[in-house]
Amino acid sequence: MIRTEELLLNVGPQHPSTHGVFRIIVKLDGEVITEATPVIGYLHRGTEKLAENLTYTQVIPYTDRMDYVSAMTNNYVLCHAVETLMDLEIPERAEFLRLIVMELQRIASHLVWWGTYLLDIGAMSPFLYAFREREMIVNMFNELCGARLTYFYMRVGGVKWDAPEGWIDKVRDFIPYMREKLDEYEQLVSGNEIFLARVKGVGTYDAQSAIDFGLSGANLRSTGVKFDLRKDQPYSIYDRFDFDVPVQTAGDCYARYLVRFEEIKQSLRILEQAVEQFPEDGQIMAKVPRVIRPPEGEVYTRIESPRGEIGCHIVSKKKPQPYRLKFRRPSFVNLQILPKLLVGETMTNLVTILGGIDIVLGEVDG
Amino acid sequence: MKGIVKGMGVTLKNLTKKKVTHQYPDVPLEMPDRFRGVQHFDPEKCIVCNQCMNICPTDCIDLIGKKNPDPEKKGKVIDTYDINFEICILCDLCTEVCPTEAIVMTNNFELATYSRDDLFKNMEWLNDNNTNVRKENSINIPPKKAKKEEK
Amino acid sequence: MSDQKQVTEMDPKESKKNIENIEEEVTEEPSPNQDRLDRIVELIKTNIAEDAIEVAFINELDRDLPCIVIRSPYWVKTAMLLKESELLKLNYLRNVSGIDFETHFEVVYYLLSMSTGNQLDVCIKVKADRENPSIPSITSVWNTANWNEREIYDLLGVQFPGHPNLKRIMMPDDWEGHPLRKDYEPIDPEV
Amino acid sequence: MNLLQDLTFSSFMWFLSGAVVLLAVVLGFVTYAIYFERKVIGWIQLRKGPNRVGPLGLFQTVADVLKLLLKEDTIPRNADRFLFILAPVIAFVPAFVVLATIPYTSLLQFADLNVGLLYYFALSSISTIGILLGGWASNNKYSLLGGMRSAAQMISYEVPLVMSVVGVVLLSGSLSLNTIVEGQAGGFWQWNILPQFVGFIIFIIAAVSELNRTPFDLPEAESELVAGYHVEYSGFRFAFFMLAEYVYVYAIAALTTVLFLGGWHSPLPFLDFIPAIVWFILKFLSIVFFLFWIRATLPRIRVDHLMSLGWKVLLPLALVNIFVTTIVIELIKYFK
Repeated sequence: MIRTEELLLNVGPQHPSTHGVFRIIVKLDGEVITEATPVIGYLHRGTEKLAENLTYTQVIPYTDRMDYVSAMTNNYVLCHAVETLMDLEIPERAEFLRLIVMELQRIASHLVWWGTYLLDIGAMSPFLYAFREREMIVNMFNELCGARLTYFYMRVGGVKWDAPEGWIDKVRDFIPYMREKLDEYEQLVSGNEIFLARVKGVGTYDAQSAIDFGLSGANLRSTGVKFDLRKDQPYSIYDRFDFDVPVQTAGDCYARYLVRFEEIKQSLRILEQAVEQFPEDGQIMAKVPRVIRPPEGEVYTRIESPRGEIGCHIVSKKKPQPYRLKFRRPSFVNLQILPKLLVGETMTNLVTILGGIDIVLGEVDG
Repeated sequence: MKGIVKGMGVTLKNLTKKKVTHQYPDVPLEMPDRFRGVQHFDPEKCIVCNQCMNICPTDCIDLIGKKNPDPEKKGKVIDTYDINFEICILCDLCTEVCPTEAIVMTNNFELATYSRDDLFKNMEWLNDNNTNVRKENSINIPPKKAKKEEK
Repeated sequence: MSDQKQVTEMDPKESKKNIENIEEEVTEEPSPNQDRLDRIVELIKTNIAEDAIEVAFINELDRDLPCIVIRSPYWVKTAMLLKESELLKLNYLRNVSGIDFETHFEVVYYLLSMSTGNQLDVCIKVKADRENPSIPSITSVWNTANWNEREIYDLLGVQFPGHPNLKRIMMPDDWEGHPLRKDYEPIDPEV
Repeated sequence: MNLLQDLTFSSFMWFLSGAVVLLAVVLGFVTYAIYFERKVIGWIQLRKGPNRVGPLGLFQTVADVLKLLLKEDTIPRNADRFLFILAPVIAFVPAFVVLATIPYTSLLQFADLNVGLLYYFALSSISTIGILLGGWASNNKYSLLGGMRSAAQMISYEVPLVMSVVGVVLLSGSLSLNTIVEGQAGGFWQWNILPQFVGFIIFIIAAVSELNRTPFDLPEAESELVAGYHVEYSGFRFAFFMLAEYVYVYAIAALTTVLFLGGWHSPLPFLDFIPAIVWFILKFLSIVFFLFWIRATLPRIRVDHLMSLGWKVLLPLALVNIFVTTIVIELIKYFK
């Protein structure tokens, strides 16, 4: 008599494919998952609590550490929220610098995603190739603001540093280089039959459930919902640039892959225009009082981070410190759909689906 | 099969390409001027205004001032100045607020030690850390002036 | 140039979609969203109850965002209405925040419509008293609320009756207290 | 062959020293195969590869092995001790034993069995039992999954592997590896790879799968099962598994050379002045390089795809290949 039992497997918190300290308890029937329970909080640093005792400027370096793969957009969302509260007008040159670093950051972040995703799927080399290109962006950031990961570049009212001499030219040169490399990536991976078999039709959900679960970014756009905050609720100076919002309709891992891949190309397009229109001269900081005391009130700003809609909700009591600071962290929200997707899939697909959602644990746990 | 063959071609091409890695500890890494490394502290310049201590988001700076030993001069001089690099995040805010550039960033970044105790750096250590000091230092430079320097 | 820019910054979607005529001086004129707010208030009042709404106002600091404070007993029904009504179709819950105001708790929901095209936000607030705070869960309406409510329960201690799995999410299960409360004192200050 | 017939003490010593020499050669190969693999993959990934220990990092593997030998030997408390210890041995021994039948040149061969090919396949599948045992005995869920995958993979791929070489056997009319090579003399157009191209492709795919290497490294898939069947192994027991894997790389590369690439024969007759062993090594190394190359390029295949590929594509193809080969051979015979 054969006795079969369900296997309770504890994937993580230390596991090569959970992209950090994420734990998911799966019940396995053979290799098929019958139940999945995510457990998070291993990286919870209490940013929101810490922020209540810090001034707005002091909070910005903490946001670097939330989504550490895309620190620039985190910087921006906080600054943008405070600026909205204070009704500040940002100098043109600062806006351009912000936009350029944010788009570079989007490319860098998607490159990290691309590399690690293929590493999850089992291909080693793409990771190294992606990091070669990311390294160039990181070096540019290093030159601009003196750090390679936690940039702390933006301030309320502008940016800390002006672009050093020749920096804009470096960005300009990077665009055709990156385009060429994207072609290489496409040849290396996008047509690979093994890869396609791994991602097509895996982790499918429809637009209805994507909206219901509050997904954003590529996770939402892969289901055919054409919603990109840069276009639909523009912030910064995105309305001046011409770019498309890539959309796929299949809603599977491959669709998400294609959306992100296309987003890199669109970011390059934006960069191309931004570099051309970059103002010759100008201030990089608005006139901001030394102690930032936004008026009493409440604001919620949201921008399109590489992972989706990152939001910042500030409750201000006219003090230098925020009364309550809450971040809408896209990875945290996007991850909620995971248990639903995993049921009935194999262990192998767990890795593919989790990688496809593109989470950063620093952001999930806040 | 076609996709696989294409991919194989890409990797084969890369086999002979120039390598991009650094021989790191053998060949030191050159950081750009703005790089935020371990601070250099100059006790001579410090006026004990406590701004760096107050702005520090992680409270990693501890300083104590004393009365100026020279009775003719007013104000305070620095007595002890410690930075705890266990929690310092090298965010640059202390150098940004410093009115006299007594604390400045350097390009030195190697902080790894075998003991956490070694990460407490006192005034002497910070004063001796005077190589690769950053040239362009404070946001207090008025933007217009900064622009001129750039050009 | 600068004038025009200010307008785009103030209310980009307005200028783009041309729903309303652009008001340059928002502070003096009634807000462009006032009439939208009135419509929502009207809808809730007719369909739910006359006293479902505590107060409704325009948050001028936040790009004239319509804000409605709902009394918590009516919240689930109102949520269903907001999501289902043909007029609004607020099917996307973008953010849930919990705030400790020391006198009371407030949970703020930012809603958005993905299907009606005029993607305008609405902000809904629900209050809970300081002793024994409790707000009905809306996980059954928007799945997004699931983890967000857990997070608020974990960090602020607001109960969400009706939630399928109201457990701590960030802190360990045996953690004492709710860290984001203003009067929170850690048991061991070193941790 | 005389050695086998009368086993005296001196012939036994010869025999033993031969085995020791082979072991030394194999260990030397494994040492530098690992080095070579890391270098090749490093180069492909725009890195330099190992370059610290010794000149050009040549002693890197030696240092690694030393480290493994010095490491604490841990056995999980709830593991099945006996099987846990036995598993690496079972995995390694067949890997070494199969090498006996490989003909390097017409003279250099340890045992010319007339069922050499059969011997190879029969023994090599025993290694999978070692992997399965190791996965089960560790009492770890990841390694259990790895072991299960390994067993499933072995069953699905052993069949097409054997079927794919039947065509070669039909062509040369023998199971002896030596005879198979002899049949491919006289230039590259005589090599089995041309008439048996389909067989060759199936053989390569199935062989990589048998090796448990990327893209078929499911039993140890590090991004899913952490390290699969050898999660709990450390120190020299882990080294044994590694050793077994690389010895199989050696064996499969040698076997491919023998079966499809004409063994020690030169590709063009006028190149015959180059010693036979050089040709063998060249062909052998290009196969080894190919294995490393695909490891650096391809993503991992999925378990269910692996099964369907094995049963639904490779096996029918192999059968068709046998069928067509037989018909062609018979037709040629008929018209001669």
